[in-house]
Amino acid sequence: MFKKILIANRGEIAVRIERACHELGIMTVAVFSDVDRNSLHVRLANEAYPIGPAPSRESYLRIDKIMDVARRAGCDAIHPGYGFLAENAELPRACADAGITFIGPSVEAMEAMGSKTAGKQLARRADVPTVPGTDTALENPEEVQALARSMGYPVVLKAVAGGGGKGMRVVANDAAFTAAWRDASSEALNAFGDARVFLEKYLVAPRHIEIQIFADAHGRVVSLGERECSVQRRHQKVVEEAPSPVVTPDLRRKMGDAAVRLARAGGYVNAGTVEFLVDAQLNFYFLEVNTRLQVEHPVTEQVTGLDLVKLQIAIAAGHRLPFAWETITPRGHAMEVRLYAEDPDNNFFPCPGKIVARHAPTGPGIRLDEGVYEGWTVPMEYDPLLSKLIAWGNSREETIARLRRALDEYTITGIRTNVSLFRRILTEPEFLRSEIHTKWLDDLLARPRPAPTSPESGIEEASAIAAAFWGATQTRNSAESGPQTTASRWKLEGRREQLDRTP
Amino acid sequence: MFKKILIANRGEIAVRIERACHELGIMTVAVFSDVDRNSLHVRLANEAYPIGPAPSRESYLRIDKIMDVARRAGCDAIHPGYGFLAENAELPRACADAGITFIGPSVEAMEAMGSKTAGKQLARRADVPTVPGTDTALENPEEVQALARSMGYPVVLKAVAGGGGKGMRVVANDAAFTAAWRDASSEALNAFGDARVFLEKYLVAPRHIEIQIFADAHGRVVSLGERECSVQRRHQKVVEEAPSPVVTPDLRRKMGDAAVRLARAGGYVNAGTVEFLVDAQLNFYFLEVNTRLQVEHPVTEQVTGLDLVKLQIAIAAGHRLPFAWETITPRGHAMEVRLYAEDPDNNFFPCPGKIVARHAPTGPGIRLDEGVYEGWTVPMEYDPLLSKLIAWGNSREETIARLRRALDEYTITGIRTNVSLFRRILTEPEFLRSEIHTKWLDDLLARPRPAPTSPESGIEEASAIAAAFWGATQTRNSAESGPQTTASRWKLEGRREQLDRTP
Amino acid sequence: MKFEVHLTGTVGTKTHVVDFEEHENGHRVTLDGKLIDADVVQVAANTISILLDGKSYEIHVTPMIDGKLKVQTGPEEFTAEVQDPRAWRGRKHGAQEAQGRQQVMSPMPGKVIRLLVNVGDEVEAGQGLVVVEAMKMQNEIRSPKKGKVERMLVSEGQNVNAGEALAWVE
Amino acid sequence: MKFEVHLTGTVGTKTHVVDFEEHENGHRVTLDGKLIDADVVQVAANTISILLDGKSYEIHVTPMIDGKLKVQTGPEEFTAEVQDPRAWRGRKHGAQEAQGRQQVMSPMPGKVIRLLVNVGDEVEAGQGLVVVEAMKMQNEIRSPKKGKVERMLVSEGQNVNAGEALAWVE
Repeated sequence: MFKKILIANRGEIAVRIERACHELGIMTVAVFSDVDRNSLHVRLANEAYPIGPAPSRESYLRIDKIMDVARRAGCDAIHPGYGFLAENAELPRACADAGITFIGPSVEAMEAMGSKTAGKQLARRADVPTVPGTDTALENPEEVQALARSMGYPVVLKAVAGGGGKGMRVVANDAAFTAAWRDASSEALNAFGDARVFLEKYLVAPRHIEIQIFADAHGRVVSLGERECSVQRRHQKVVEEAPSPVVTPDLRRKMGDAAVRLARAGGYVNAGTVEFLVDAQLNFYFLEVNTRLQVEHPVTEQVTGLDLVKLQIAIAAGHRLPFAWETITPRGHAMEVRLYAEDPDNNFFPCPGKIVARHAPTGPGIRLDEGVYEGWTVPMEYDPLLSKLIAWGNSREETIARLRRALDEYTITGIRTNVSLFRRILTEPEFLRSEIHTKWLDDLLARPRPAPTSPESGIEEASAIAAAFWGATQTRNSAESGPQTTASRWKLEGRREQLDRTP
Repeated sequence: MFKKILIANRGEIAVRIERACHELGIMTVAVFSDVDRNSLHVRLANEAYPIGPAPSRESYLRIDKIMDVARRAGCDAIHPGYGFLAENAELPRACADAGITFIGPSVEAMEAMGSKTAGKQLARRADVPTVPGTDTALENPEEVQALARSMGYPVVLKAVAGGGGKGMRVVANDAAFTAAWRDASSEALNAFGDARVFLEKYLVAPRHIEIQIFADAHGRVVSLGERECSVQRRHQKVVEEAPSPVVTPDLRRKMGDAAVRLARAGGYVNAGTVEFLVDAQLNFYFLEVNTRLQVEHPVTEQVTGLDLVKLQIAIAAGHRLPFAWETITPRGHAMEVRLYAEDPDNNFFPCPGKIVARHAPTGPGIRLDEGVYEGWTVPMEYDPLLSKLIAWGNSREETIARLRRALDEYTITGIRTNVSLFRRILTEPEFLRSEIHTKWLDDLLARPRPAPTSPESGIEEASAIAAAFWGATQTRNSAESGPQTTASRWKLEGRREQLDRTP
Repeated sequence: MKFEVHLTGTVGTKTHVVDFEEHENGHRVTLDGKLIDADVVQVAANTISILLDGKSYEIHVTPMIDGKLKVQTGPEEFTAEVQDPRAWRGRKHGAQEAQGRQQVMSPMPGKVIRLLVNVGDEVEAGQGLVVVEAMKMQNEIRSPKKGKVERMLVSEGQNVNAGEALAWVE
Repeated sequence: MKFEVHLTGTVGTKTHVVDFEEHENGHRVTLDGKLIDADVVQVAANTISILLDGKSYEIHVTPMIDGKLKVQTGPEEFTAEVQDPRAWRGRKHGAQEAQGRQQVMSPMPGKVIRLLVNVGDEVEAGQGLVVVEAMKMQNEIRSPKKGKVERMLVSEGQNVNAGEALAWVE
């Protein structure tokens, strides 16, 4: 087993990986940019080294700096997490050169399956159903437009190197094609340094359902079941669950087998996710392969009881998948919501800043994967994901009830978060019936909100009192100098004892 | 189902019960003493009412005040939690008079099984093996001493009304009897207002293993398996786990059947725990029944997936236990440690006070049941239990590794805690092999600590730097007025940016 | 101490008068002229716990750039404007512009990098008073009203917390 | 700024000299005369994060009743006595009694209910200086040395935080 692992990432996933390592008795090495010195992944690591300024290109995307740290610190493996360099074949290549194990698939498998077009070709060969479209990137817009016409609108343009909806455009009709092509290409260029896009038939209101696979270096490949990820805002998953309410045992077997066939065809090793679109008739179409750990991996962990990160490490160390894992039966239901530092009332604009106060929910069925703490300042330079709140329950209903309960307990002040978005989603009748698709949330948010109702009696009064009380403490404090949080708290203590005795 | 439940308790268990209620859509009513106004169970409740001064006898033990709140607030049920009034038959009696449902057993069952002596008689009738001794309290010391002689030392004296080791004395030989009798009786009187004690044969080095049972009002009684609670400090459980490493499927069935027989014999309804002593030959002896939810119930929840508090509420509402529950198969392994505000270096003296800073562990396999938050002052008047840290894993080894990892992450400053005790227990070879018994921890703590070794290089240097750094900020701060925490943090931010650039 | 609170929610703006009145055995809270049973505690930064007739509310108060307060409790959210008690004489109701002595607060923790006015200066509503830098962004804190700078409570280079008073405009 | 730190652990007491030295591009940290690569940040109250030659340490510093510090990191725990830099001339090594100007800190958050001495008073080692009340308990904060009260930093009725300086004894 490895002695020391470098985690080439930051935020909650770096913390998640450090935890797995520490539980395995493996030393952890963190890397950090200038604005991440105080971040939790640095505090929890055994070692931590600076790798440059805040912008990712100058730090977290700098393979040279990361390999340099790995050598200096004497690491025998590197875990890339997700995002940043996780799907960049240059990192495993550099690892191979340095004689350091990359915790993930081989360079070849990553290239064979990572890009959307290559993945699609592989899927065809492996007899995995795919969405009609072009396998290869086409340089010439006119040519692509002709194809789109013959295929029939709506179609979708996607970046070859893409992910997370960047460089992706849905084209409703022929007139909109040229603009969409331009936008997709330039966005792809900015996001991935690769302007190439390809064409696909656009499925109306499909579900996004993905299969978690694991393959060891000894030829065994297993499916750990599906995740339902249809609740997306602008192609970004925001709520994920397992199992999917619509997947039947038969469909689960079919999708699992297809995913395993694909992995075998690509000579894939370690953790991977095969994403499918599923239409109303429960036909499934290959979408793409993510050759890495997924943000939403915890929902699979909660229902299978497996620790996917430890599993990744074991496989990278050459261990075999025990046959028992093939017979894993999911238990209960798990659901994850992604809490972001963004303002749902202001078009989900990112709201970094200092976390002034914070109270996190705990208790039965609640898991929190996060990289934040009270007093920490959320940097503006990175993805504003604060925490992943994951609930488990015996039924989907219990799981949702626990999520709601936990969201009610979760308080974070100083920055805005998207908690209210989940309060809403988790009470929407369509969501509760799981009548959802990849556009469902965007449609919901586009709909006019139901007419506002007066808050239940008491809330307004209490709010007025709180505002006045705040004013009172401020007035008192303004007489003094220095920061006041602590001071006012003390004063209030005094005041409280008196208020208690109010008739 | 109930509309509004009063929780006649405080601290982590009150919070735990509120969470279950909120997940069921039931309104919660908290009660609080003067020192608990800021406590988490008050903040999280839908309603909260003061019931008097800090001392329990004037607040949390005042049935009249609690019933008064229940009536005023229109509650249709009361949950007693554990401790305080949980095993006082006067509360269910008062509930019956007020037409409010008591979430727990009937008055009769509580009296028939609650007291150690009555429980023992019942056990004999139900053909459940018991430890040799007197069934009834004996008033006359000489008489008891004679019995002790005939039975042979060591023997143990226990308070009839007792629990948690109060009013309990082990008597090694005849000479020690009189003093032990005096101490046990007076301690029992102070603790429970009932001086009566009884006599039992004292088993050497037994394990404490208990069975969680559930019974509905329709005659069904099920066992949810055992909990291993042998790690105790002065008869107080500090580490609990499920399943027990020594319990075989056959023994599990036998103990479960015995517990169910006992519950049937007592006409028991709702959640209960039958405690057994198990000797080296795996013979088990009935110890006592706890007619309430146990502190350590979460370990059973983690392996069965059931929510025992919700189950209690459902049964109290007259629901049936579905037959499926009889076939519950535990999954993986769960372990709980009880974090107390006490000083392990100073004879575990309670250390209440203000929690200045706090960082709680989260992530895979970790559950925290607690009633504390940063900035809250732990009152000196009550049990100093801060949090129950519970880990789940696929194996006992993974569970212990996760507990260790979580304990390393758990930081709490401003007060002392017993975290270091668990760091030690979780690395003791005997514990890892589960070669433990109810005296194991006391013996361990009595043993001379292994010779101190110098800390690994770096730790001492870092500590010296931290101390000097603290001194530096203090010196700087002392020039200013007002509390300094925030101010110094800001200064350090400034300093940090510079330090980062240190060669 | 009497406060007028203009509370704006999804269903419009309402005005409440809250009075924290000292008396022999502590404080009494009066809301819109009625003495009420309210127990008010700040339990954490920006977090106020209120027991109102037994109902437990947890309310988060966050000052905003314009000196108003964002007041949140669970799903409900209001914007509150709190009128300083000393500005009690002769204000017009429902006026567009803040009335009386206004306290200008920092909406975020940060560092005061520039004072734009001095005590005694006449300022327009919306005129910048102080520049607070946070997360590499400079935020100009503006006057909520036309009036005179009565007090500057911070100096350049000073670090301030969210909600800390910066100046008074009379 | 130079500090002498007497660090007492399970294996006895060692003394280290730590120097935080300003220079053009920031601070340099010298430990026992050697310039070291140390990055020091306070990340939370009582919690200091140190990167020492890349190793990450999280250290909790808690002032104690006697003005000494409890220094904890993971399983390791030390008692530290920090010598004020201004007391640099002519101290004897390993002296039993604290030397030089001593800063007396409050070991817990609480309220100053009584001042027992005035500036200028001569005090004995162990003599009470201030009474701080916390959790209904009155704690007399004593002088770590024989000397003269040079400064009283708090007044009666004032609330203090853990680690807040109360007085200086020269």
